[in-house]
Amino acid sequence: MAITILAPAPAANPYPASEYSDEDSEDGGADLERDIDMRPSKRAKRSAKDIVTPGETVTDDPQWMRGHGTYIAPASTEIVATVAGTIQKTNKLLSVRPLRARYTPEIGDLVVGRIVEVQSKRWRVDVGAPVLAGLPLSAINLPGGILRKRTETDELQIRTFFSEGDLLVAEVQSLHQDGTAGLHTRSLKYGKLRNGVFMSVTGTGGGGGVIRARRQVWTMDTEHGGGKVDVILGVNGYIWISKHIEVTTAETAITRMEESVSATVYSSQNDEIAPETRREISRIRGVITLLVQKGLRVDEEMVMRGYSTAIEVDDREPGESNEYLGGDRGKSVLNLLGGR
Amino acid sequence: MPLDTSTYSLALLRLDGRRWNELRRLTAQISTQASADGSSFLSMGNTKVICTVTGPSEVKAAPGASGRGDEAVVSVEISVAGFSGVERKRRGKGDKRIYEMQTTIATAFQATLFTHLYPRSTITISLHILSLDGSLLATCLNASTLALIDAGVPMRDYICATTAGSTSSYSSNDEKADPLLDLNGSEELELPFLTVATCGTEDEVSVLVMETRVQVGRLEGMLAVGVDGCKQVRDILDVVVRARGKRILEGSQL
Amino acid sequence: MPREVEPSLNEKQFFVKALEENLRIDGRAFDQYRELDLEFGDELGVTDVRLGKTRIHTHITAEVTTPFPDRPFDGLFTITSELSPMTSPFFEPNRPSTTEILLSRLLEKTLRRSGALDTESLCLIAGQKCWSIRADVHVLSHDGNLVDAACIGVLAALQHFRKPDTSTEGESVTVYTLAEREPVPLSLLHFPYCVTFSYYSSTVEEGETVTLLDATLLEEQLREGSATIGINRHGEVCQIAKLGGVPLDAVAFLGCVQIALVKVKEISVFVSKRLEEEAKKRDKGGLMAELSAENDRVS
Amino acid sequence: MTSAAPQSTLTFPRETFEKLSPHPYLLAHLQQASASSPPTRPNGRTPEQFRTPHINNGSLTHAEGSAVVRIGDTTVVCGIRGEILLASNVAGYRVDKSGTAPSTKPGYNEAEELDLLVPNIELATGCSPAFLPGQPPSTLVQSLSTRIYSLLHSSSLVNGADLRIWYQPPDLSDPDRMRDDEEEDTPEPEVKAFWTLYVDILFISLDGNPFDAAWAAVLSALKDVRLPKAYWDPDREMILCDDSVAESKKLQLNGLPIAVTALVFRAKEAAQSKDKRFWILVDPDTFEETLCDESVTVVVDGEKETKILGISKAGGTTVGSGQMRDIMELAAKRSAQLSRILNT
Amino acid sequence: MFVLPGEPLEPATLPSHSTIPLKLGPGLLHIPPNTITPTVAGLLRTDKRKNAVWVEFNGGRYVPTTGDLVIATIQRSSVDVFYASISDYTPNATLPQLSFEGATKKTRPQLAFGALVYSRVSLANKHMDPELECVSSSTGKSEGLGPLTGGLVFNISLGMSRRLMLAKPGEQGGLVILDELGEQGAAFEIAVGRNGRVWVDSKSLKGTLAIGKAIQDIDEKSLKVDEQKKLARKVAREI
Amino acid sequence: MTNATASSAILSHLHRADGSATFSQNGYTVIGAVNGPIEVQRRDELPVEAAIDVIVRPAAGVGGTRERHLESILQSTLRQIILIHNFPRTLIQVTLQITNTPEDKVAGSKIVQASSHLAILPTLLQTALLALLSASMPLSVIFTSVLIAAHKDGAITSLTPNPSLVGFESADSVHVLAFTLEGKLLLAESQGTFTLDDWDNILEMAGSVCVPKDGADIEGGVRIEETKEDMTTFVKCTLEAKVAQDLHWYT
Amino acid sequence: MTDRRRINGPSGGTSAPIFSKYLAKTPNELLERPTRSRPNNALRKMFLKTGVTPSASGSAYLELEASKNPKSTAPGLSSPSTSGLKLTCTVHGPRPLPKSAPFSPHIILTTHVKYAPFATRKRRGYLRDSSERDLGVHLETALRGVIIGDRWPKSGVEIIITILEGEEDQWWGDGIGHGNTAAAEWGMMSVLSGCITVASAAIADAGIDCVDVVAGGVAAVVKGSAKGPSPNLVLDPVPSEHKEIIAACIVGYLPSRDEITDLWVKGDIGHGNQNEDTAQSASYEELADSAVQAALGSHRVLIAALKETADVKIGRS
Repeated sequence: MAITILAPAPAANPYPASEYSDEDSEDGGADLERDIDMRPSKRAKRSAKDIVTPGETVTDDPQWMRGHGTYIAPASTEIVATVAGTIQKTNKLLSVRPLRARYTPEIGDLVVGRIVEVQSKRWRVDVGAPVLAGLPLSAINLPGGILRKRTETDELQIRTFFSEGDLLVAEVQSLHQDGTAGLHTRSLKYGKLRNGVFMSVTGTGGGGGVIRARRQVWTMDTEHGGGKVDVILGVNGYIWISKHIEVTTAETAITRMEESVSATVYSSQNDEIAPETRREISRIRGVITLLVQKGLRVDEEMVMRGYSTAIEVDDREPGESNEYLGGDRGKSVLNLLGGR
Repeated sequence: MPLDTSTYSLALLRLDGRRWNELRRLTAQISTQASADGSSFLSMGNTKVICTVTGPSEVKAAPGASGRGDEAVVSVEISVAGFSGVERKRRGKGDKRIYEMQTTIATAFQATLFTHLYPRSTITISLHILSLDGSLLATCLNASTLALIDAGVPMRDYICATTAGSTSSYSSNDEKADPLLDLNGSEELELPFLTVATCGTEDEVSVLVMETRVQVGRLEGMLAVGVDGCKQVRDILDVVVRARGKRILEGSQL
Repeated sequence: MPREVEPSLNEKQFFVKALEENLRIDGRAFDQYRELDLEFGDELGVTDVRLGKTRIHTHITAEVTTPFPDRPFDGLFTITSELSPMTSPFFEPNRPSTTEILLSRLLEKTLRRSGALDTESLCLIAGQKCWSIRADVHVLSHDGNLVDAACIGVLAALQHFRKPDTSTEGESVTVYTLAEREPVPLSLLHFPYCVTFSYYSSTVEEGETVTLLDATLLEEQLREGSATIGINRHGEVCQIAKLGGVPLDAVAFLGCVQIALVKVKEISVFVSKRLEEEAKKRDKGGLMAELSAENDRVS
Repeated sequence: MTSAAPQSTLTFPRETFEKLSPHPYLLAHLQQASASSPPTRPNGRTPEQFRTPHINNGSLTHAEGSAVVRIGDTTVVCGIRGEILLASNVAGYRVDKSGTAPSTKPGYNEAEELDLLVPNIELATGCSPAFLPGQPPSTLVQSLSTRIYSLLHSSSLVNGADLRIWYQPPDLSDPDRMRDDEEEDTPEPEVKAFWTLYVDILFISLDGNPFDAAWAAVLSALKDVRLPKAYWDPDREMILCDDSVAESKKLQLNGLPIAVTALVFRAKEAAQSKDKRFWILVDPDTFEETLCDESVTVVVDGEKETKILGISKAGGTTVGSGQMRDIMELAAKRSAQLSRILNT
Repeated sequence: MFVLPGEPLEPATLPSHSTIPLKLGPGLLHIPPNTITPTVAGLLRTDKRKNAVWVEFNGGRYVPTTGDLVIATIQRSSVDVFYASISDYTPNATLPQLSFEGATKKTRPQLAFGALVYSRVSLANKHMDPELECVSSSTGKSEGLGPLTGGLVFNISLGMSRRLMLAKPGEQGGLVILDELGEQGAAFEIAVGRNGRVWVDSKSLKGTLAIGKAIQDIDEKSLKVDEQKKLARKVAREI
Repeated sequence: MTNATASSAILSHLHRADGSATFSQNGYTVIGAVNGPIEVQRRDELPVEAAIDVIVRPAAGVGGTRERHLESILQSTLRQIILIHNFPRTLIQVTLQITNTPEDKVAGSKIVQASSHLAILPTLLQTALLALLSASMPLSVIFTSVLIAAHKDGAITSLTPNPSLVGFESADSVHVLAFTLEGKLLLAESQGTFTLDDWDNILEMAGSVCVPKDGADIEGGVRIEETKEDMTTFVKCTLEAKVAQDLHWYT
Repeated sequence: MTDRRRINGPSGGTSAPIFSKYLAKTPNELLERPTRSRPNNALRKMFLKTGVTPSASGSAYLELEASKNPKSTAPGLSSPSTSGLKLTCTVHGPRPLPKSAPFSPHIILTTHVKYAPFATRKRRGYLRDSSERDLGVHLETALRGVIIGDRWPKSGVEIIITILEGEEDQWWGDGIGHGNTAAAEWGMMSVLSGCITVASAAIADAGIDCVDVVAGGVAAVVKGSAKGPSPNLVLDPVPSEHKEIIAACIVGYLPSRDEITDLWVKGDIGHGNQNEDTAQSASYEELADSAVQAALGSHRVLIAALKETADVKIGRS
């Protein structure tokens, strides 16, 4: 479903800003010597521009239907927020989008996951959701073509495909009523992950972190002889950045491709990765870390912009290239980003 | 050491210079630990607590916990740092006081969180007590509320807690005993007090714990002050949450 | 450890409907206790409390030990309560369940922290020797409301108990056998009993809360909140424990405290009545013991 | 391995047979008794044949008494440490001699009342794959320790007097007061402290019959105990010891009780029917223990006509008066054999 | 005749039928070649015609037996079976989701945690967890089996269950309460499980409670017929 | 307190247990509960028979090694009479709570590690049996047990069944014996000093206390309890009463 | 605090006997104190025997003779005398891990070291204390690399060492009166080295494939005695023989591959410390090297012992 982020407006603030935006309360600390009698007036009906917090009445107008992040107080028509976040109105549906929350799977999501348990006919995968996702043996490409029927032997050697700790990229195929997601990797885009680094930016929200975008996966050319690098932004906030491996150009004939699914697809062996590539990979990782720290959106555009800025900053400095993006370098990168 | 309450009756000021209905300095931060789903650092006076929330996520439920799994189970772990008190002492896992606090916090939130949205999962609240100076349970409850909001777990309303005491010990039956708000460590040692937590702005009492003897007549006053204190706490926490939200919204736009 | 049995759907639904019709499954009024019965064992300091089908056996014992270094003038008073598989296979020895821990905590707070037993009177030689009074609470049958029942059991047992007489000269303490000297009662400062309230809200529509006293096991399994109030008949509240659960209006809660006071007065009367009866029964034995003690002294 | 496995019944090697169906395996061995050859157990012994014991004393430096006992593949080390318990630290300790004092009641056992003997068995030493470290003491261990504990006391093997540490206060009453004092009273000697013996029994290797081995080790270690002379130093107000061997003394043990354990092995079908086919196997090994329910342990003291110091039989109904007599005879033999070794 | 476990039974006490082999009922153990001893304390009963002998006793824990009707509680459900508890702290019995009247792959009953089902034990042996069915394998009809909605379950002794399920409780079991209630015109539904559970439903909660309690009282206080009648009248009046 | 040696028993009085019994004798009172066959934990599951779990809980203080020892004695005894092969992979749980011990007129004796475990053993055994019968647990046979104290007086050894506490503590040797219904010796625990001949006498006396002289008058449950009554008859009467109560309706 | 699973001593608490003689401020050392009679580079006599526990898959027993003072009139009493080192080790496995355990591609090695209550002058408790756990960890690191783990997936092996008699940390006469009761745990070094050697033997006895036979060795720098005042380097030090130990080093060593699996140095040599004899004070390298020398020494004994048992086995079959 389409998500429209409303333009921000300063939250109504009962106290002088100076009191909580001073040094010793960097990220959102409040620090108050307050006169006891001073009371915030009970907030009246709020405009959608503001942040609502749990227990706060969003509206008592019966025309609205309650959506996520709200509930209707007993014996009333009041719709009350259950999370801290921004109000969101789609038609007559009124919901509150949390500032920050765990990933909730939706069908079609591209996710990066980690195998945590191997069962006889399926794997259980951590995708950062409230419950583990399931990947049935029947939902993966078996060596020797998809059309092949899965056999007892496959079940016996299930660990040869995925075993504990393996990382994979997959798509959410189904959702059970209890919230369990069913995954599949029946496409060349999906499968086991090698040749790269994993990072998790889960729990970010309110527009920050990974968001459902046009493209979650792309290949980028890197500077300093890094060569091509693949970036996979799992909708669930798990991210995989890896050296790009040339496959005979895709799209041409998927079917033939998939027949030629070989055991190598399930190999856990890394290929040779040049130091340059490694450096650029970690530079991209650094960029994303920066974005997340600042609560920024993480999508293709931001990453690319961030990366080029990082390169800029790096080139400005004399001497051997350095992918480290902490401290001042980080700041300057962000400034440049903000400058645009 | 007997606490000299005589000075109070004169100046109507407590040892730490507060008036009867004053909270101690309450400071709080959210999202202090990036790795956790939700986290907070909260201090009421010199009682300081770090809270991190993990989940809702699928983990092995503790034995005995009703494993029916049609709703999320709230589990709480409290660890008291050896250096938190005046003299260093280790609190083992077996400490029943701690266990009681854990159950209290767990059941309090079990009742106010929308746990039925997360079947078969567990919400783990871990509290690390860095410094101890009274109102421990209250501080833990407040910290948990913030961390849970930070984790985006739906709840009916804030659970806010504070302590309330009475200036005269149970033995002396004088009528002009005043209630006190938010006791510090030394006051807790001397005076009868209770810990009260309310859910929301109405006087809905979610937690009420008292471990000292007090005349039944004095209870009402203490409770009233406590409940009022919870309201004050709620306003402060609310500001913290909004401030955080504002920052995030600003941040995500470029 | 097998999982504890949970009430069936039908029981839940029926129970809720019943509440709406002001009905309890066992037909009691909401604020009515089950039949309370208190018996004493052959030994001193042994009580057997029956509250409906809940049955608790309490056993007091005394031993001479060394006091804690940080409290040299106080004797020791410990209450242990362990639920055995006798009550339900769900309870395993040496693996305390939540029920158990909360039970012992509540007893601890109501009886020990509130100073019901005068521990200073247990001191024999400061910092060296003192009495250690120990109350073992055995739950024989668990049909709800263990706390209230256990509290009655322990308090009654403490009043029933007699500890051996002692004499101290200098550093040496002499503990006299029951034959030598008539044992002496413990000194109790006040008698706090517990009253436990169970709350049900979401079951009843429109949020108002139903309050039950002396809940059975089934009612406990279905409740959404509870509060235990420890209070003595002089209206001194010794302990309140509303450990989470459904929120409850503050004023309504104060109401509960008043009810508790009434109930506790009833309980106190009952217990002292039974103690008197018991005392009469024992009187003969007591006399004889005294006589024999006399003889010992002359001889 | 003297007896050949009955080829008739089994077509696969004896080891496999043993693993697959242990009960018939043992049965097969015992059944092939003939006039010429008595029945033999898989371990090559006859049912009433014991394993030869080896005992070695005083090998441990830090123990007042110690012994290593090896019976077949069961090896036990027992170390006894003496520590001092001050009378003032005994909570309920009573000095008065009045006729009603607890100490005067019949059957009063000071060592027992004051816990002066503290035996503990440790099996979690890797002595057998069944007991690995890390877990709390198993029920078996606790049960064994208790049996040792109660046997130590019920046999009153250790003389309580040996454990007392006396102090004779100097006579301070000045001479001139003496004469108007009718009975001139030298102050009575008082007990200032007691020796407490920590008896720790470690199994190095376990192949059945732990109790007999453990008890033999305890006995042998007790015989080996040598306590230094201890006295009350009024100036320092503490108990001191003298390190001269001459001053030190050994314990006076009452008798030399020997524990003998036997198992009853019954033919399977006998379990159901009232069939009487059974064998009594003395000094069993682990393999046999897994196959027998009923066990009998007797403790006898062989000097002159054999005294019995304990019987414990449980787990079956086979052994009655008659069988008990047989076992007693065997026990008497064993006791003679062991005491010979112990006394050398 | 009263017997204790292990007591020898004189052959005289056993029925001796020329043709039919001797049938051993519950509470007896046959030790080859020809010893029969009781295994529980109870009354030794014989049936000359069927040449059967058994021990009549009450109490203890229900042990599933094929063909018994029981009231089970659904614990959880997997792909195609429910897991239901017949008695507390024992392994769950399996109840195929398709063994309900008219159940198909498409239309299978949805039973939540804690739902009650009136079912028949279709398989029981000491080496396997029991299996249940809510439909007659022969007729395919439910025959009164299936989910029990509303009402309330009451725990009673196994003996009481047996009495309630006798063909003619009146004569054989000295149990008249139900008939009496019927005569008094009390309308109610009742389902008796061999596993010591009885389910009662009636128009009013009060009624349900009253009837359930009545049955429990008769069991616990072991009321005689006339007392039962009195009780029945009282209950009927309440309803 | 009055006539402490007389035995008394109550059956099936705990509502949640499958079977229960309270048994008093010699001033000892034990409450027993039986649950089973129930689900057993993986680690102590037995493939072809029921696991039997006996728990003994002292009246005062936490159980120690002594209780564990008592438990293992009871366990190995009950295994013999319960038809464990009828319930493979299950658990039969026997919990025994000691509620009363004879009043020790001599104070100051220890609570923990109280000396001999024998005094209480017969009461525990008997309670366990009654609880099992109350639970209608299938048994191959029943047993009865007795405590006997032997006092040596020169050449003569005097035997007292069910001695008082003083009698017990002053005895030269004490013996617990249990016999099956057929009079077979099921359990024997003896402490102290004695001879084989003593033991034979003890065996004989114990037999007479536990099992009626000749199996013939086993019907004799009807006659009301006298002091000279043997244990078997006691058990029989107790059970007969219960069964009559349970099956009062039976025609 | 009573342990309900064991038989407990008097609740009043007991204390180890104190010997009047040694309360005197200057203990008569010349008579009592054991002295090192061996040359610095000589090891104590080591007795090593495998197969002491038939019920285990592998086992071994190791003993180092106690050092007596030649002049001392051997005090027959236990308490005032110094002990040697007595260790037993059993190996159980490799055997399948319990069902509950998570999947493991290689063998899981667990080590467990425990002092017997009577193993040291101060009576030991029944629960493992920190030093015992330390020993366990060190032993584990010393052995992990030696066993070829991936031959046994999903299986585990337990190595259990019981210390019947432990090395002393100092001459006990020094302990009393002089107040310096808290001497560094020098004894632990020899104990650990012993553990490694005996475990190695037991593993070999169990027939578990290893890359090489690991052996333990200790060396120490000790304060100069009456004769040579300079601190000198000794192999296989016996703490009670030296008034002061400056530093000690223990290694687990694989001779055939010249690799060290575990290295642990205690104490401070301090380069250029204020001692009159900076020149001679050994360097850490030297210390480690001599520890390796010691290891080589015990390796020889180890091999000999294994050969012996091997021959016996062959002889049997």
